[in-house]
Amino acid sequence: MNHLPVLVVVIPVAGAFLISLVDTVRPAFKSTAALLVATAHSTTLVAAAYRGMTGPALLYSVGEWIAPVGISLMVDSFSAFFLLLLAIGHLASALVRIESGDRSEWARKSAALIALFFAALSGITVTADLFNLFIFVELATVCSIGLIARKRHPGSAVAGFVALMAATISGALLLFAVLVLYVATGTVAMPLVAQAAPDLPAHLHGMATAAIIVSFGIKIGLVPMHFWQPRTYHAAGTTVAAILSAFGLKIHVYALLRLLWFPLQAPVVLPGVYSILLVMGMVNILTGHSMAMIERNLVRMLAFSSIAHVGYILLGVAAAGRIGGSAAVYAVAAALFHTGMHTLMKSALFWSGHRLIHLSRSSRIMDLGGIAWRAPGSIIAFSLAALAIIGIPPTGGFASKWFVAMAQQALLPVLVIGAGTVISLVYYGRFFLIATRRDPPDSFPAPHPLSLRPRLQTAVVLALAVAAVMAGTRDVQVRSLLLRAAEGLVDQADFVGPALIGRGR
Amino acid sequence: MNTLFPFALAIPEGIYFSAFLVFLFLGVILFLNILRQKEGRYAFPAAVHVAAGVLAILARDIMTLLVAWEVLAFSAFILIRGTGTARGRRISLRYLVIQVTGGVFFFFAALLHFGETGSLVTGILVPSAQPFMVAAILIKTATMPVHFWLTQAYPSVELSITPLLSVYTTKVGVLTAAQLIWISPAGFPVLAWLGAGTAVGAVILALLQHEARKLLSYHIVSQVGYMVAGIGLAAGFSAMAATAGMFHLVTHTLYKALLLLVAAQAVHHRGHEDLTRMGGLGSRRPLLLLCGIIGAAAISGVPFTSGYASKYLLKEASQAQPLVTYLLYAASVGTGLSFIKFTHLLFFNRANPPSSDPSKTRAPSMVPLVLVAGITVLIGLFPHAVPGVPRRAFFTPSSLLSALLPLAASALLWMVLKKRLTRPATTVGRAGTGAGGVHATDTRAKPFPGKAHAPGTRLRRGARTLHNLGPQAQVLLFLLVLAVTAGLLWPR
Amino acid sequence: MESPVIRVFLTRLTAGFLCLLLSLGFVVLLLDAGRHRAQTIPTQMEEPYTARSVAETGSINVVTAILMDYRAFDTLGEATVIFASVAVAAAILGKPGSPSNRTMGLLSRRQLSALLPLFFIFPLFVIFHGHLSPGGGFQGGVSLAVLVILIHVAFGDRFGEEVIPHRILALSEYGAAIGLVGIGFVGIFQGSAYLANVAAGFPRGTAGTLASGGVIPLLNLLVGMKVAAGLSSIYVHLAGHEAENVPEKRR
Amino acid sequence: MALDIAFYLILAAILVSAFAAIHVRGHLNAVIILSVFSVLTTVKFTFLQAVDVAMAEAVIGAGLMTALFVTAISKTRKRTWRAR
Repeated sequence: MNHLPVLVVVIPVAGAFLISLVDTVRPAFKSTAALLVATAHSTTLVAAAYRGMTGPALLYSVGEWIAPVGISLMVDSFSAFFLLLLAIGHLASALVRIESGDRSEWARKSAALIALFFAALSGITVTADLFNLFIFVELATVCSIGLIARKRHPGSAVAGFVALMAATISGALLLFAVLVLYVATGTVAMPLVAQAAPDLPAHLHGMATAAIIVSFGIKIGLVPMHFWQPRTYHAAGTTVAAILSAFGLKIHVYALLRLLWFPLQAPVVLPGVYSILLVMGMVNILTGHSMAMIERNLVRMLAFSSIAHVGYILLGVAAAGRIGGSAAVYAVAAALFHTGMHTLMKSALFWSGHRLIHLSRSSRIMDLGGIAWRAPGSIIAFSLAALAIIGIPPTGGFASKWFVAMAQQALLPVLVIGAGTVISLVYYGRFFLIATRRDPPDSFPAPHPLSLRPRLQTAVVLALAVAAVMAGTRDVQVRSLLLRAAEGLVDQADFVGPALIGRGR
Repeated sequence: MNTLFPFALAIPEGIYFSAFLVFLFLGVILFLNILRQKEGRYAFPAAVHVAAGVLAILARDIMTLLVAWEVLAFSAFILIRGTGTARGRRISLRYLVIQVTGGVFFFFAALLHFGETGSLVTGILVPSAQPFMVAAILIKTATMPVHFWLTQAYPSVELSITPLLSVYTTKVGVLTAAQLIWISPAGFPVLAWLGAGTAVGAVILALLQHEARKLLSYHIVSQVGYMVAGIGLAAGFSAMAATAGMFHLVTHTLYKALLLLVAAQAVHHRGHEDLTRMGGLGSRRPLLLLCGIIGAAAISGVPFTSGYASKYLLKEASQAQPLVTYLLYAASVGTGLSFIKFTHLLFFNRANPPSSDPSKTRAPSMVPLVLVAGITVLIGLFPHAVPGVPRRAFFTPSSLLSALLPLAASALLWMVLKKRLTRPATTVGRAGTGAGGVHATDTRAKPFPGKAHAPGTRLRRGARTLHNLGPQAQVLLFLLVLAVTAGLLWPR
Repeated sequence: MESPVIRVFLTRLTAGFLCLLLSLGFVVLLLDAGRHRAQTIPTQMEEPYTARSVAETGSINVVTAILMDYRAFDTLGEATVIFASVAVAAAILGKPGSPSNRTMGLLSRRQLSALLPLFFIFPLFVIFHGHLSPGGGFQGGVSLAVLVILIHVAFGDRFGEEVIPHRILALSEYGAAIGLVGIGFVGIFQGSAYLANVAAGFPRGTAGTLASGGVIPLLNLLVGMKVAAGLSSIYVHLAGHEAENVPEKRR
Repeated sequence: MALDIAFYLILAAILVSAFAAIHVRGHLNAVIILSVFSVLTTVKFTFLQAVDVAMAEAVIGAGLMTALFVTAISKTRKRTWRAR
């Protein structure tokens, strides 16, 4: 039996405990431990992703208990794609967050919390069990609240509380959906629920779907439910906001897609849900971009941009659901392309923004005038990532937008995509102009004494930004990967059927 | 599926080859000119700008062309924002936004074309993609309703940058139009009409200008109008028109760069741009005078200059649409008038002789001017030497006459309007920049009515306040969305 | 922050009404779902558990069998959630400092010091008999944590810190957690799956005796340790927290 | 029969205590009533023969949560005791 699916979760969990242990016994080695854990986890993730991409889907029964009684995990090509993103994320965030001597309790705990957060995200990605999914979603929530609520940061307690309220409602709704599905089908194993889903009464199916959409909609910031996000990211600070927005959010997108396609069988049973997602996607793009345009704070601006880019992903997803059949593979691949690109671009933006904010000790855009000349590496990475996220050819951001637009059946979403491009150009261009101002204020405040390693951080950020730019010119190679991943979601021949039930010990 | 970015490049043929040569030549010359000016920080964006311009003409697929468009826009953005003033930054951002809007239209067109044909090789676009492409072209070529980005940006940059900017952006738009567009809804040459209208309208506005580079910028708009008219006429009316438009691109790119270089020298000496407060340069700097006259003659279409040849071809091609021809004639009259004014004010006006002795200018600064002027003269004398120009008898009596008539009209008008046109700007006010500009009061003193009443402020504040919702209201919203979603998904 | 319009709707009445409506909707839907299952699936889902658990796991208590064997991965996740919330509490509240020395009255303290050893019997019983009688690691662990809190409240935080230092609490939590994760690997090394019990070669024992159920008692012990240590260190952080951020407002 | 009546009485008491916990003045009172709610729920679970859950509810709901809440409230320095 291949143990990769479970190792992907267990290694970072053990790692988080280990980091805490090291921190208690020998605090000096905490960063090393965190880096080691991240490396081990990323290696495992890459191995699992490789296995999931190349071979048939990998099934795992924890404790050798087969599906109805035990918990099953699975890695197929679809989850493999997200495992790849997580591999990038954990390693990069560990590298970026190597600190020098911050002894505050938050700084001490955050390393373990990040490892746990990535463990939870990996768990969400590999699990094939609804209740197990719920537990990992909750674990991710708790960790993110801890990362958000920094001590002694004005407003962070309130922001943490707001995020907690949102997460509570989200968790309750997810639990409710799982409960309805469990009571109606008698199982929480995704393949078995998927088998029973077409026979469910329409109203039960619809309510479970609605609860799941709202639950994950809160997490990923669908428009009327996005209010908590900018405030939260602002309070969380840039390094954490990058982790939340670039990686946490994407995994929740994964969970939404997986639930819709797999246990709920929505493309067959409830195609109407994709029209809702289409409208939500367009509203997200317009709201996110226009709010980012009038925003005066860099972090909040990036947060609103995240909200907008969830809209692009949703447009691809909605197109996939509305086409149905094998043509949906292309649309899902487009959505995945944008997901991956946004992960790279947004983490690069947040982390390079971190350096700028750190130097000027303020995240207000007006206070960042002329800061670029003090951190040229960061501003180069920021500009590259901004070019990609605006969608300037030949960057990866352009290619992904291109494919999302290609997947649309109507003209209106395409127009919305175009409008979004122009609006995002306005606010990124404005920030660039202010940051590269030739007449900087006489003296910047002295930077905060505690700093992350600037050179390492700049190198990581530059690598991410260059990857985001280069992905556009390598679209053939990227696309074969994406199509393989999309097939994993759309053709579930590996799972629907007696895959899990019939296998004896 | 094909690859999205094949990056197919090829050396073009025919008249496009001469355009390629001109792009290359002017790119090198003007880049060296910028380097010579010790504007080191412009070196990188200028090099990128030149490379993008050359890439645009080498591109054999739509995506590469779009890449060239965007790289041109962004490098020009960097060049424009280099002035560093608040106004410069505002203008540069406006420039970038309008350029990328054009790029987005291009994106739509490419998307539709790709969706129908599955190919991105350069060629006439599918009909559904054409309107978007036309919108993109109109923006890129600064055709009349959307010309403002050009006339705002070009005069406000450093003196050595303006010639470089004038070479590529609008010309690449014309190139793209020539390769991708073939539009004439119901037999009506939309682009030809828009181009000819722009040629006339921009000349009228140019006549009202008093700042050297602003005047020349309006002439760019006008001259690009000629080219757009030629491209528009190509659609089913005259196959030669596209070639004529491209030939005009070649000649115009050269003489406009020359004129801008001349203007840069003059402005550099006087330290300001106001033409009415210049003059007397002619006797002090004969070489500059010569270059200026060559440029002015070329743009006015004086026989045996390069502008004459290309305008002759254009008018020849527009025979099928006589009204377009008349509009182009009218524009010629205006152009001639405008450049009589330009030359007069710059070189011959005795009212304001230069205070310092300009003869001490170092010779190298004149090298690019002489080179470009020489080529302009050569093209004018031997138009057939240009690759891709069709075999025509350029210098028949009737064609010479048809070129001289508008010039005579210009000269006549100059006699009548001389006083009015050369009146110092201070008494005229900022006439000509827009409607109602005739008031003598300085309208720049208070450009905005004040921040509190700026439009949209209330909306912005409202939107910001909305995003500070407390947790309870948010929970209420979550439940509301749940109810709505559930209602939509409830089986009927 | 909120506009007055919203505030009007946020009265307690509306909130209560909404809650009532929501819970009614949930209940109705769940009942409906149950009815649907009763019609379509004749056999009960729980049957495999109730029929097989004793034979397969050696644990008399079916709930523990599910928690610690069939779905032990969930339990691992839950234990991790507790670990995460301890870390969050620590991150938000900061280092436990300046323990207060307020104690209960003398009489209470005397009584407690006599009774306290007896109090420990219950949680230990619950933990060790998790596979035989109701209860298990979670419940026993929480009871232990409550006892730690009782010591703190009754004898003062300083005494509590002396008896059970925070460092020891933290270390035992991490140790138990690492042990919990590590035991899972036994299954992998034995050629079975992660967190496998009998399949990994743990002795099933005679059902009904203390030494039965394979690895279940061990898991119970570790979970109990971890939960107890985790929850009581949350209390220690909370009790030691100085409320410096609260603005003073006296009337 | 008597047991049934007792069961329904407990259910009613749970409802009453839940409402009381929301509407009572003062956080401390609310916390204490919440622990009463937990105890009643424990009894209910025992009636339903879910002893495991009952035990968990008793120690977590009535024991641990009350202790943590009271500690938290005592840390807020009397500010919110009589507000509302």
